[in-house]
Amino acid sequence: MIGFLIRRILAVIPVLFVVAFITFFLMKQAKGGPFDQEKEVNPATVKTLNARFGLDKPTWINTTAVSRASDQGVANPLTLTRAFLDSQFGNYIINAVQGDLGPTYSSKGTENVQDVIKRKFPISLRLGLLAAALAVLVGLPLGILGALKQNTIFDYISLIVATIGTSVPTFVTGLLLTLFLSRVFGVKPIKPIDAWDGYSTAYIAPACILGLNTMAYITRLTRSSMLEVKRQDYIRTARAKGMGDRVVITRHMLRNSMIPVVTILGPAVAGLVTGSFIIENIFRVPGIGDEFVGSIGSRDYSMIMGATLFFALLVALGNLTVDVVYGFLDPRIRSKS
Amino acid sequence: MRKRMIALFALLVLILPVLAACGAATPTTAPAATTAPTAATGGEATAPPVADAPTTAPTDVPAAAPTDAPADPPTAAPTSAGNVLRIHQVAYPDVFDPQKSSYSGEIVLLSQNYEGLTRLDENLETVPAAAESWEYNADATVITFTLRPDLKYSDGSPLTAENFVYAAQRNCDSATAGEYQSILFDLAGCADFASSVVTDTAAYDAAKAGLGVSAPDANTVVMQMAQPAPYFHTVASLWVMYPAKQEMIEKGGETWWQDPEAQIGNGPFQFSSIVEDQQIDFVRNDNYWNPAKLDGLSFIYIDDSSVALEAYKSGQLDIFSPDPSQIPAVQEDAELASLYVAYEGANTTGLQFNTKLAPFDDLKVREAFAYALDRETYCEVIRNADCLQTLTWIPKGIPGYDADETRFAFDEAAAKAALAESSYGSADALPEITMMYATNDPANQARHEFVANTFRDVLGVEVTLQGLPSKDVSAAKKDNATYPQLSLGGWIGDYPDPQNWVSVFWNSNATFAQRQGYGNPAADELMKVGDTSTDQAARIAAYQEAQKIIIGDLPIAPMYNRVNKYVINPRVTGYAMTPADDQFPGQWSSTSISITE
Amino acid sequence: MQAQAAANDNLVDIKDLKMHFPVKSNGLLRRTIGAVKAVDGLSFTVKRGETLGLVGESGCGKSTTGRAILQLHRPTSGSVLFDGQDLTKIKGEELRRMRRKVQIIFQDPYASLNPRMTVGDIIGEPIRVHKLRSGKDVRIRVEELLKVVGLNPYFINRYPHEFSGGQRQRIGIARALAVEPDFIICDEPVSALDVSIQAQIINLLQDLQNEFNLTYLFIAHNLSVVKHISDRVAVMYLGKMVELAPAAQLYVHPMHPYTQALLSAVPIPDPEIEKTRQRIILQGDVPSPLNPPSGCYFHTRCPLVIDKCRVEEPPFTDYGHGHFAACWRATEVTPILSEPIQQETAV
Amino acid sequence: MAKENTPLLDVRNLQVQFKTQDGIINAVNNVSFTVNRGETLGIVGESGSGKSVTSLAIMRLIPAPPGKIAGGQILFDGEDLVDYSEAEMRKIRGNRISMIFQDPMTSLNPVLRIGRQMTESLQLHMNMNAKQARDRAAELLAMVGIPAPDKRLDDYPHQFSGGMRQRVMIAMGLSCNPELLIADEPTTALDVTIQAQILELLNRLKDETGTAIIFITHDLGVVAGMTDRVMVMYAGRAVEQTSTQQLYDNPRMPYTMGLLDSIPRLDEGKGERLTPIRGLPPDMLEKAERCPFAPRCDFVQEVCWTTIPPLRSVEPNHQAACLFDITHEQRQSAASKKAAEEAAALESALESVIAEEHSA
Amino acid sequence: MATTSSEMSRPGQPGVEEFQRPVRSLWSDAWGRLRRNKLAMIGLFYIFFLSLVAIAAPVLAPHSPARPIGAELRERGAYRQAAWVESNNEKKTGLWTYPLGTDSGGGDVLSRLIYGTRVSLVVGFIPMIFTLLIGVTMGLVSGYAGGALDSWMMRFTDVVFALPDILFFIIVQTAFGKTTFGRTFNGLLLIFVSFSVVSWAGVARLVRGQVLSLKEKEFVEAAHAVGVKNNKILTRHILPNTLAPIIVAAAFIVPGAIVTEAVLSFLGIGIQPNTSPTNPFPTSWGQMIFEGKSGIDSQPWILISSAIAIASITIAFVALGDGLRDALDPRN
Repeated sequence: MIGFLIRRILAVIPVLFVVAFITFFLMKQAKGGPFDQEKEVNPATVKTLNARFGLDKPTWINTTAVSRASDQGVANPLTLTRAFLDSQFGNYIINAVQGDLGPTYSSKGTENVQDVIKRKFPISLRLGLLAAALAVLVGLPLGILGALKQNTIFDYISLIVATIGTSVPTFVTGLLLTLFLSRVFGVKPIKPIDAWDGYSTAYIAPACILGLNTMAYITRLTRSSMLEVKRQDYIRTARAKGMGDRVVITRHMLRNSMIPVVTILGPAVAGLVTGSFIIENIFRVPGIGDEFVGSIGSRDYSMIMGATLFFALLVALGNLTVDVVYGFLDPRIRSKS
Repeated sequence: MRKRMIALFALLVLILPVLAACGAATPTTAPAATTAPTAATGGEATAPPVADAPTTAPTDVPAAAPTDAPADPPTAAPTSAGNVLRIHQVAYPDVFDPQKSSYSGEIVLLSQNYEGLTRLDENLETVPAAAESWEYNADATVITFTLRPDLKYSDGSPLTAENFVYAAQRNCDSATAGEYQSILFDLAGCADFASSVVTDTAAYDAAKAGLGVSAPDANTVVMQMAQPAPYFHTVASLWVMYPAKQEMIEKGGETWWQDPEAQIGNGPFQFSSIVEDQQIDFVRNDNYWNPAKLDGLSFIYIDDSSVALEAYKSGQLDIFSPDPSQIPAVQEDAELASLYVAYEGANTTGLQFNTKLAPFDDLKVREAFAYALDRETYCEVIRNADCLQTLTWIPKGIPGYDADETRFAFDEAAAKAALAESSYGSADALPEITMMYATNDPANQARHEFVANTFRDVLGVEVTLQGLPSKDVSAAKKDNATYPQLSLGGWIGDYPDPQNWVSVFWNSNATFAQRQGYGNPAADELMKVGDTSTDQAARIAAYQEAQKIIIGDLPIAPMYNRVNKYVINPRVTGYAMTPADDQFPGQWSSTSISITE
Repeated sequence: MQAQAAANDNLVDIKDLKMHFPVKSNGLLRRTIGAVKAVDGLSFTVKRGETLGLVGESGCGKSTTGRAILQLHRPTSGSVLFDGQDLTKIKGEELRRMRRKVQIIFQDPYASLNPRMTVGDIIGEPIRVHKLRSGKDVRIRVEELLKVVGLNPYFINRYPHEFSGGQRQRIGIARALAVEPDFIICDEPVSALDVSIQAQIINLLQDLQNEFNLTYLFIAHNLSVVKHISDRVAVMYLGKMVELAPAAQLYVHPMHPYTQALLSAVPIPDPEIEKTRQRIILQGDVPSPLNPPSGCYFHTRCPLVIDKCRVEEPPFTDYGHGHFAACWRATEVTPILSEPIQQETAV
Repeated sequence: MAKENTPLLDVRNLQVQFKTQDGIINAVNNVSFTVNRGETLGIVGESGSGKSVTSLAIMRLIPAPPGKIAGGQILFDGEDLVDYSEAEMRKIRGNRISMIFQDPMTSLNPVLRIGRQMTESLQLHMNMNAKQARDRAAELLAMVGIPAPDKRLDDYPHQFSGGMRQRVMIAMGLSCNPELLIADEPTTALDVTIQAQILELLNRLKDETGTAIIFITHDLGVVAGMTDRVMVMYAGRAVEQTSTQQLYDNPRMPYTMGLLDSIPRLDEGKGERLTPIRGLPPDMLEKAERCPFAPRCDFVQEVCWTTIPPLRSVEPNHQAACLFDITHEQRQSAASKKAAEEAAALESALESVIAEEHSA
Repeated sequence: MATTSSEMSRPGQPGVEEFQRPVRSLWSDAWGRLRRNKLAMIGLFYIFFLSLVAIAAPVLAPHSPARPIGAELRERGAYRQAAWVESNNEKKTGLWTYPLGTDSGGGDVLSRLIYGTRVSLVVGFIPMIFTLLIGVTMGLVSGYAGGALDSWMMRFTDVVFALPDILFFIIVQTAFGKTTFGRTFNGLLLIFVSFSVVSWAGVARLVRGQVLSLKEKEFVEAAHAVGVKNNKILTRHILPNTLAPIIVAAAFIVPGAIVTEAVLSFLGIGIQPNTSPTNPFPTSWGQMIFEGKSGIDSQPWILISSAIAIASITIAFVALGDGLRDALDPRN
């Protein structure tokens, strides 16, 4: 298990590296730097700013630094490598490994990306976890009910909720909900400043909408997984032993049918805590997603890179957690790894 | 066995400590259970947010107490919302550091906290501020400011000429690299200092020493110009000259400005609380020489205008800036309509031609397009009257405004005639024309479609629209090679002097004019008179004359002035509206605003 | 094996065939920590026109042997001489050409037919691949083959799922016959079929063998079926061959205790015999092929085990009349079964 | 409770139907049989003959929908289980009637420890506490020959081999001392040496406990050694029922004869040609009023195509569902005729092939 | 051997009946099952209906999707309410000539909605085809080749999976939005490509899994055994058997792509407008949501109608996808 875990964790590193590379490459394709303003900025000023943020360095590799160093008689391969990597990308990666994601440009370098993440992510995290909790606490029972009362009104309700929930995009439901609330009840959720500290009612509406897709997905998956398990021989065995419905469901069916549900839960939760740009935008949640969308508009390279890497890492961690929980639920997996 | 059964739920429970850790970073309530978001902090929307905001310390750890302990700690906040003006703002500012800020949303904050040597009054005239008087030498190359006696910062510490020298130095310093460095380039040595290399210590120090600003005594600031600059007293009112305290900046590092206690100012108000993305509060600075009537100001950031409208309706805002799309809704509501004010702003937008590229290298083609612009319908219907049509460059309310300009008004026949007279002769002969615009505002598309449709219907010209993110548009417009054939663009004044409108933009050595391929020696001559003469009347006349030439040459077909538009709670009084009020009405004379119950 | 008849009598000659599947660790480096020795050093021959039965319990490597002979799995080592040519040494086009001569019939009549192809395409494919017929003749040939395996030629446009298990198995046989092979490996061809259908297929296979002069390697776990159809029977245990003998001989006089136990475990559909039969019930399960016991692999379950068995692997010895066994106490194994009812047909 | 003179189980005219897309399938059609105390009844039939459905019907475990018991009675110890409520049935299941299934790999819950799966019925039916149940479970495991039973109670099913799992299933089945054990193809998924172990175990336990057993299988060899009486099923119907010895010695239903003739026997020599039953297993959807075996029968006559033969007594304690009394001679001649027919058919099929090969 | 002849000679034999039955491939069976699924058929019918609407948009739309100018614009007014809504401003009161009101440029909302159908369908189907092409090829090659090639390809799909997709779309739009490539077909091409680049990985994994299991199937071994070449095995034996899950996946890719376009347009970086009245793709529902959101106070019907349009088309596709899964996988 330990070896397996370490291997999985190590596998994340090259993935993150390539993600960083791709993002960096794409951002370099975009015209317009972080210091392009509508009004003229003095070229000297831009130059200074570029130098401060290391944007005067070559993008990928710094061959001039290497040749300069070797001209100066530097032979230490480590130094030469460092000079070779004294590029925008190289420096970024080297700093990122040390946990420094660089200064954000939009703050004129006054704040580091990791600080922004530290400041804003808890809000997104709370929103995402609430949404996930909602998705699980509603989706599971709904799916179980649907499967147990197959072809009854419960089943149809659970199916309809699941189909609509999975198909209608959250931003549509979100927008329609805000529209509905404001038209019918005249409610426009403007939140007091501290509404987003800790948990508060402010999170209810966005979390409901955000969790809707996942909830529906869990409902569907739970339902089909329960139906699948219901057909299994060991359920027949349990019934043949005279076990009552409650025992059969709770002891024999639930855990088995949870296995596929857990598989999607990791990525889903990771997606919920990271993928809430649209919801954050609609409900004015001051989270990391909203920050990210803004940073793309302002060409804040380091913020974009940092957020992308951070999100990719979260997704990877989500999957890793699934692997662990998986083993917890299924003894066959546990003993294999 | 049962323990394992609930493994999943256990996992959820395990996540809670993580939440707790996150929650702990904020000083408010401990996190509630995941299922109980109702166990929340104070009820929403009941108390105005301003009431508890200043006492709720922001997440920033305050810097160590300043050595000269402030006499009036910023925690002494207004106790009731009653006398605090709550202003709706759309976008939270990136940075509000006097020598680094560049957006009006940033500047409006600084202008409440600080004051320059001079300031603009309600008529946008430059009047004494920290300096009680100033004097040019004969050729307007040296300007001497005399400060008011006994000026104090809000913490009671003295404000002297050195503080202004520091502001100028810091702005021109290449290490600062503020985006508005160049606005002080009339100051001798500023351009050199801004391009010096910090690591080259000797040259850097020399450049610093060469900066033409000095304080012969505590009450006098002398500025040496690189060339005549008879408008420089107006420049001295700008935010780049705001005297932020050197020790605070040096102590606080790059982020010093995020700490309200470091932003010790000399303006009518004083930062008291900064909550990022949410709200920024000010309290009255009682050390200001002209104390304000309000107890404080609250800038409340809501970028969803729809939400802001509801906030206004529920009494959480005193001043609301509607989005153009909301104007119909505001006008449909009898009460809101009566409180809605709209007045022209200090900005001009026109149809910008790239005169280096065919077909707009042909004046007749430009004329045809200028005549074809149905400015009135555009402003009235497409923009919901959030703009007023104009045919001239300098907007109303700014010295140099030319009310008599009537050339190129909407005239379909004239448009067709001009096109027929052009070297192309007909629409079919024209090369492909692309019009570029920024997509960030959803309404922009409809607006540009209207313009393009107009050209098609009036002139028979097919204009291709190219919508890009605003960053790409500004990047394209910055490069002579990629400057678009056709686009809507213009100028928002930095300071109310025609020099800022005419010379800065249209002089043949100005980058803006060069990008469009414009330059007219006759106009340049007139601008030179305006830029150097110390006779204000003569200056303005010269600029107006230059403006007539420029409009005739049509590098731009002026189209409209966007209005400043607000819904203002009737309890707010005493604000003087100026064209430069792009953040709230009366922003340049906030001391006179008061709130009546 | 040298004692066997002249070389050209042997259609297939397998020497020291090994098929090992590596097992990776779950540790950090994923080292190969061992190998499942599915087939571990088999040597035997199949004579022209005969049926060699191959029995053993699940996991003993009998199916892997069949696939290794066909080169569907490339053997780890050893040689497979077919008609004098070593199949393990050839590849590509040459191997494809050899495939005409060796065919296989699979166990699962549901998995062995492509559900998206019609019967005509399934049987016609090998004909087209080897260009045995062309154009319209392919269809004619397929219809003939359908008739040969006892299916109506009208079925040519049908899909496999429209058929019952027995019919599908006939389609599989027709496909194997399409290339006119010399040698067919029958991999448990009847074990998935209903009892009443099994006999139909067994008879069909026998008839086809007679008509087309086919040679079979008949792999099955059902001893009665193997014995019924085979001339000689080989018994495998944990990847190794433990006994090989003419069918009747093996039954009358098994020389390996495993064979003996196997024989005694097969139920006989006669209540009287069942009542009186003496049984050797083996204890425990088959050990893991990843970690086989030392010495003789069977020693953990053998009723005749002696100390020597635990340390030394018994050689596969010829005890005369083509009867081979790998047991230290082969000669001490005494028959516990009654004589077969009919013996005269035994080789 | 026990009524000495009634059979333990008396199934009368049982009918089970399944609804499918293509129509209603009569999976069990008018089947009657009895099981006496301590007796072993074999039910033999091919896949789809209704033998497993019959056993599930007794346990009232037919998945509904799509299936349902459409008629008949299941008298267990004189009480009709068809009328029982679900709660009453639960007191019977695993307690007085228990069941073991074909595939020990899938019949045990993969995520629960063996101990938990064994103790739950002990706690439910025998009112044991956890400790008692665990001790009893260990005893039971020892009884079915699982070494170190105490330790193995904490193992998961995947840690057991197939044979061991079936032992666990048997131990579970016997844990509450049932009066009737239904064994549904308990050895089909096992290797022959393991099958021998399991059969021996069942025989031993039957003697020790005196439990009546319904032994369901398709293997005529297994039936021969395990049962007292046999019922043969075909197409959802019981087609022959008699003592085991009688069935093998003197089958009276052509289907039974065909089955016995078509299986190769270990104790016969090579070369003897098998006599298969021709044709295909029946289409259960078919509704025709005829003998279901008629299309495959060697002795079919016109009347067979219009009449469903009832299960009639042909001898004392011997019922068969055939309209005729087939004699031994008829059977012999039919077999030889069939062999000839078969050979001729192949010959004709081959002629064209060989002819073409020659011309090619 | 006697079996066949005797089978044929007797009445009531299944063999005889089978000759009369039509040939039933797995596809025709699946279609039969799908036809019985009401929800899926409603979805299919709705999609068919929308396709007709898309094709016949110029005939159906009461007005031009392009915005008017001059007098016409003054008459229509911007942000005119939906027909049944009264307003104290005569210029805003709804008219039945503009059933769903007008947008910020005075354009008729209903006509735009009708034309928007085109983009949604095109944006749903074309990336689906791209995605399948890349994903199926990668999955087939990777699964069939195995070994080092397989593990490199799978590492690559790991990377694609790790890319946060919406972020990726945004970044790509920002990077290439202004180039010629980014502007082709009003920017639709870029949406197609970026969507396919991210979503192929799921298909590839699905196909690879299928191939891995099919590779072990006996009919593939049989094909090897009769000497069928590898490429033929892939195309004739493996590919047709992966089609069922691929079709199901395709049915779920389409709504995903539609939503992606809508989200991008909602963020203001989706398709680009083209005012020419002859342009086939003048507008999209996502763009209408984008505009509608800012006009929510003045003309809520822009938002409501386009949101409902998006919701209904995605529901239709998901219902169809569910139906296809049930139909193609009879186990469920």
